[in-house]
Amino acid sequence: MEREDLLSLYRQMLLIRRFEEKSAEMYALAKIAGFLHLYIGEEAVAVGAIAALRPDDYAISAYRDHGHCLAKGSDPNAVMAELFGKATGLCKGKGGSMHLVDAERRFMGGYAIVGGHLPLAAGLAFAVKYRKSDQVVLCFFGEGALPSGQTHEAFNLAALWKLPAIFICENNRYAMGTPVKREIALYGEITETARSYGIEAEEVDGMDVLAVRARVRDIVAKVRASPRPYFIEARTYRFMGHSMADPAHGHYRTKDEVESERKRDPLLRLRQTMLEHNAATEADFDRLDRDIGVIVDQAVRFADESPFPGPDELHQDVFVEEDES
Amino acid sequence: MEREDLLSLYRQMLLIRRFEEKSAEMYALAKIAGFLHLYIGEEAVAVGAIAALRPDDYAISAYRDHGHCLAKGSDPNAVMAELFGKATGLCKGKGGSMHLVDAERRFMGGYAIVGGHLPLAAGLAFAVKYRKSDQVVLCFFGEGALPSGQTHEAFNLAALWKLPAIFICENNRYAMGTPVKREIALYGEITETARSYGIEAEEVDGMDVLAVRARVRDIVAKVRASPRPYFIEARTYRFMGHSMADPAHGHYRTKDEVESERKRDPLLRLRQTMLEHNAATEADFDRLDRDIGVIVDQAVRFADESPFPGPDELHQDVFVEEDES
Amino acid sequence: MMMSYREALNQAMREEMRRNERVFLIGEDVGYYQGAFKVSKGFVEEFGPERVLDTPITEAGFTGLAIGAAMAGLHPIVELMTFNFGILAMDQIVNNAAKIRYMSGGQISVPIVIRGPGSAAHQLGAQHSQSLEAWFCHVPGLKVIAPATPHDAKGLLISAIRDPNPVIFIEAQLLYGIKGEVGEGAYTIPIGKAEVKRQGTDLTIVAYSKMLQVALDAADALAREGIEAEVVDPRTLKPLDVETIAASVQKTGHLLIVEEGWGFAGLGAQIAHSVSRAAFDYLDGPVVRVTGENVPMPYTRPLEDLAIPDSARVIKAVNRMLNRAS
Amino acid sequence: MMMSYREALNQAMREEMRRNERVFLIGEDVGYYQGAFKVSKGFVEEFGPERVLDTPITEAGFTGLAIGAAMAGLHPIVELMTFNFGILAMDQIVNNAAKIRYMSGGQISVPIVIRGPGSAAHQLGAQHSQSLEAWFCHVPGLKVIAPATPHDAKGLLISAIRDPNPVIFIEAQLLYGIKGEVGEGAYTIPIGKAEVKRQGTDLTIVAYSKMLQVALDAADALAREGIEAEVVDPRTLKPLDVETIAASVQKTGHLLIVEEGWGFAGLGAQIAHSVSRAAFDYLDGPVVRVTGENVPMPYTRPLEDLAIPDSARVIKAVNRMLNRAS
Ligand SMILES: Cc1ncc(C[n+]2csc(CCOP(=O)(O)OP(=O)(O)O)c2C)c(N)n1
Ligand SMILES: Cc1ncc(C[n+]2csc(CCOP(=O)(O)OP(=O)(O)O)c2C)c(N)n1
Ligand SMILES: [Mg+2]
Ligand SMILES: [Mg+2]
Repeated sequence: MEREDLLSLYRQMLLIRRFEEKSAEMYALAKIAGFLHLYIGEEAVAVGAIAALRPDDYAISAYRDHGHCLAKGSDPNAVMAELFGKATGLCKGKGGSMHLVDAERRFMGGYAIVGGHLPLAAGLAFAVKYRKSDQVVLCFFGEGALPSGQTHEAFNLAALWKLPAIFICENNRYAMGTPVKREIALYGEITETARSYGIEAEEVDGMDVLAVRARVRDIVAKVRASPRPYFIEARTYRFMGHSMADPAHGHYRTKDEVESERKRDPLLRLRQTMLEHNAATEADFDRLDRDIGVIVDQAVRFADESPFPGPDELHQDVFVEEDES
Repeated sequence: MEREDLLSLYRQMLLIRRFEEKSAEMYALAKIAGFLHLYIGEEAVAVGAIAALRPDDYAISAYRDHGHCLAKGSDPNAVMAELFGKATGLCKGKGGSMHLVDAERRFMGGYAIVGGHLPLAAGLAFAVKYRKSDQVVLCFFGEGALPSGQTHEAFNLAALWKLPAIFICENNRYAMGTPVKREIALYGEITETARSYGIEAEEVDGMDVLAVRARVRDIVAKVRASPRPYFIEARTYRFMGHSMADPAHGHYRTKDEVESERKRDPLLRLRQTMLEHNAATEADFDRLDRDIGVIVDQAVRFADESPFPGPDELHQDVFVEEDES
Repeated sequence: MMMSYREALNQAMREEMRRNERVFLIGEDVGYYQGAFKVSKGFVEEFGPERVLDTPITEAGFTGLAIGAAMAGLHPIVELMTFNFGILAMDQIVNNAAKIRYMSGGQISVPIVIRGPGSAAHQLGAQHSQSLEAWFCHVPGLKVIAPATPHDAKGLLISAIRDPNPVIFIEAQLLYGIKGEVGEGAYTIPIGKAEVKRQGTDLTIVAYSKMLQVALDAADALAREGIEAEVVDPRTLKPLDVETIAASVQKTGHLLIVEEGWGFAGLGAQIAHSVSRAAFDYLDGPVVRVTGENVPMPYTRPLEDLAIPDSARVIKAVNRMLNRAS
Repeated sequence: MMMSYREALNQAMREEMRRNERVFLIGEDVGYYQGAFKVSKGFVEEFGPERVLDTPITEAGFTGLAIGAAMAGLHPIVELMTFNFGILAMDQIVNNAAKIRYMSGGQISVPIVIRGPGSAAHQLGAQHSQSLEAWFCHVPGLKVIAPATPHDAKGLLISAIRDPNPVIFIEAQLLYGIKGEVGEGAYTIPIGKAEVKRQGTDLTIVAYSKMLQVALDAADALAREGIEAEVVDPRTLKPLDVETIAASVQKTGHLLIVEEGWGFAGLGAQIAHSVSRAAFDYLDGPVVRVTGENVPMPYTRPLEDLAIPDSARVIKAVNRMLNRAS
């Protein structure tokens, strides 16, 4: 059990890691275009947090959303096809990397206006409470969104109305090329931001998937029992550049910093824990590597062989046609 | 000295009080139109705070701005003429009650988008620092602006860049018909908002002009010495309705509440202090009443006798003409 | 029965909130204060604070919250105290409400109505007096409605609330008090249908919201001079009913558009273009527009009056254009 | 000398910051990161962090801050990483920058330039691909510029920085890399003057920003079919140089407008209206517009290509309109 449980966490992180490594390759081959923001290094946050959810709970995130979408259970084929802009993509190729949506799995989307999706998260939580349901909403966002006015307006509303929204700040210490200490006045204590709204808040090691899941499980239980917002600062780090347009370490951070952070790799960490506790063998990991490799290759094949949407799709989905309503 | 000093504070508060009582009359006579927001009950905040300034320091406020403008030294004739919409008004009649501006006296304006002028205040302070000057900026706003995103963005920038902006929150406990506890999640400790940006903050009794001046003097000295933002919550109360369109006590607050708050009238309070300390006699106050009465009547006469701007004014002041630049 | 525009809106929302409990009202002072302009009078009493929500002054926040609620299947009615403050919610409206359905490939829709007064009232000054319908009409994914009469207001608001898409519903402070015959019960008026408000043969005047009355007054005066103007109210600004307007122009040969907003890049320019394309060979002269002046709104009454179209300016424009054409 | 549009902008700002120390640059990653699109390369090194300010992600906040600084006499250049994010600063731009001079009766002016890339690049998706010039052009008190060539970009940016009024300066990600002949030193190009970019006799094509090249390519192809198009680039969108466009139309009798933005209520509608008014009797047919499709921008390339005007569509439109007219 314990073993299966840990393996499945590792498996999800590995899927995200390999999926994104492959999507980077596909970007280089121009199979994928636009902005592609990789989550590599931050997998423990999405996987740990979403592992604490029920399938009917909501998740929503910013544009760095592949990890959250896959962790919520979306089909890698459909996700890769979306990145390829194909008709078989999650969003028929209309959304792209920054706007993955899987409504059926309650992944309510990736959004590309920094701070803009926090009010949406409050609204999903409002709907839950309005219906007297007991779902929770996980809202992921980067620390760069903390200074944004929309973020604060969302916090105040969620706190004022006790909405079951759990705000997870993925603090990877950079907003593009700007280090956190030049983004946020009180950058050392960002949980104070939430507390100034009376929102309970805590930090968690975002490189430790078990710690993330444990804390989020706890918090989800509390929030289900008595609806209210919660704030978590997940301390993490992005191993790659801001997007494919940005080198892995621009002059805004040193190669050494990136190298030393890579030692905190969430996959390595869980792997070591498991080996130490004999929860898995090297053979297990080798098998996982092969399985995931197959899944990712298949996703690429699926995406590649899928057709592009036809021209008639251009004007579809702008409005719900009356007869649908 | 002490005596003259106190008398001048009282005189300024009385001027604002009588000026606004008169403007309410003029509104009833349709000499003034649009939205008219009276500051009656809150005079100690503007008068006390601005008394701590140098003439070259900046002040900026929201739409409830008559008090700040007069306290900064604007000519009552020009202010009343502005309310009348006359060519002799501070802004040639183009601004009106909510947009008084007196650039010469460094009153940079009243603004009618809640929260919208806080970034402007940060900008004025930025210019001061950019020029390595030692002025300070006083920014007045209602507690209703605290939840607004623009307010938070301004706080973060002011804190991050250590701008000499003193933010004075006039907490009169209502935003139109909404009591503060339904506006602000942590309504009991709003100074926490500023502290979450590392901004020093304190409360002051906004009905006590001496306390306000003392605290602001102190803070202005600190800020001049080493530029940084500061936050003051001035606890005050508006005796009249939100605007002339709103009754003195709508169903959102009780007649009793208003009556008991009126006992904290800042004018009464200073008057008592002065009498107790023999800093003034009833005769002094009678004389002041007469003097101010004359000034206000004269302002009305001036406004009434002034011409409206001519039709050619409609397209003036949209742009600076090249030759002016 | 006779009732005010305000009462008509109140009835429309009341009918729909009774009919469908997923519908709720959210905005500043819409509850205990009954709405800044008393449009939601009696709502918090009837529907309770769970469905009638007073918000802090956070237009982006509560509009975004309502959009999120709509994504989860509720039907919010957002009241903007005035559309001037809607500028603060523009990102939510344009980047989320209008685009989520498309970006998600049709997975998520956003059934929401965002309503409140647009345009100028009396002497509210530059920051509180503007008409931004052209902005909203420019954005794909939004429907835009601006009714001029109590009857249209009720029927169109009910249609808007039942519409599964985001609808911008623009009222006017100076219309709330006007009275008119209003139908009984929960009737609907189709979105996207203009109405000929006055028959005429000599020219076509297009006007909506407050400007409809200005146009009708001008038409009456012109009639006394023997000029019969046909007055068409699009009622829905987007999708625009070009057909009805073009049909009128084919009859009259002349088109005048009256709009309160700033002239440059105002909606009238699009109406002029759409109709010119549809009825070019029938136009005996260029389309003429009477618009708000291209200045921030001055506070003082004499200048404000000059900045906003009135029937005198419409009459002058009509005389000029008919002479030019004859 | 030959240089890129990016370098031309860099030179213009550099010249002005050297010339006038009240000028400063503020925006996201404009300093140490050299600008998201490297337009401010070398600035923080030359002018220091006091004059080249990296901001947090707070468009309303830092744009408002810059406006406040301008009110106190500085000359800010605000770089919006893209104009998509300018939507968040709309309240500051419209209600403060554009109105303060008027509201104060001329006491306070706001010398500020707000610049950055507008329009779509390649496959950036719906929230990052839009052209909002029509919104800005609608607002009194703002000047709006959208240069298409490196030479125009440099001369107009210098003029914008020296202009004592708020200027919206719209660039394009896909233009940054294009190269062209650019004048030496700090030359200016007058705001409000269009330029005929290609002489022709058979029809007039108006196009700006990225669409200029699309129009020129179409014109070359049409020339091979014996159709000589005159291509006019307004360069400044507001104030619009109607005179130059109308003069061309008086010669050609036909007007086609190419714009990348959404068609409905797009700027082209106003250009069409202004020119129709000025040259109605010279127009042999209705003004035709080739515009962006009225949909949120799809991510996938085949659909994105359909959503944005290209020279093929322009050529098709020209052939249609000329046949129709003959
Ligand atoms: C409102 C807004 N301004 C600017 C941008 C451009 N931008 C995209 S990502 C980004 C940095 C965001 O950093 P953070 O929130 O920490 O997320 P991370 O990329 O680190 O995951 C910026 C400035 C944007 N998308 N939205
Ligand atoms: C952004 C915005 N939203 C709504 C309004 C309408 N409005 C005008 S004053 C006001 C209440 C403001 O209360 P507060 O900030 O406490 O100032 P007070 O009137 O109490 O002095 C509201 C909601 C506005 N002017 N601006
Ligand atoms: Mg980050
Ligand atoms: Mg208040």
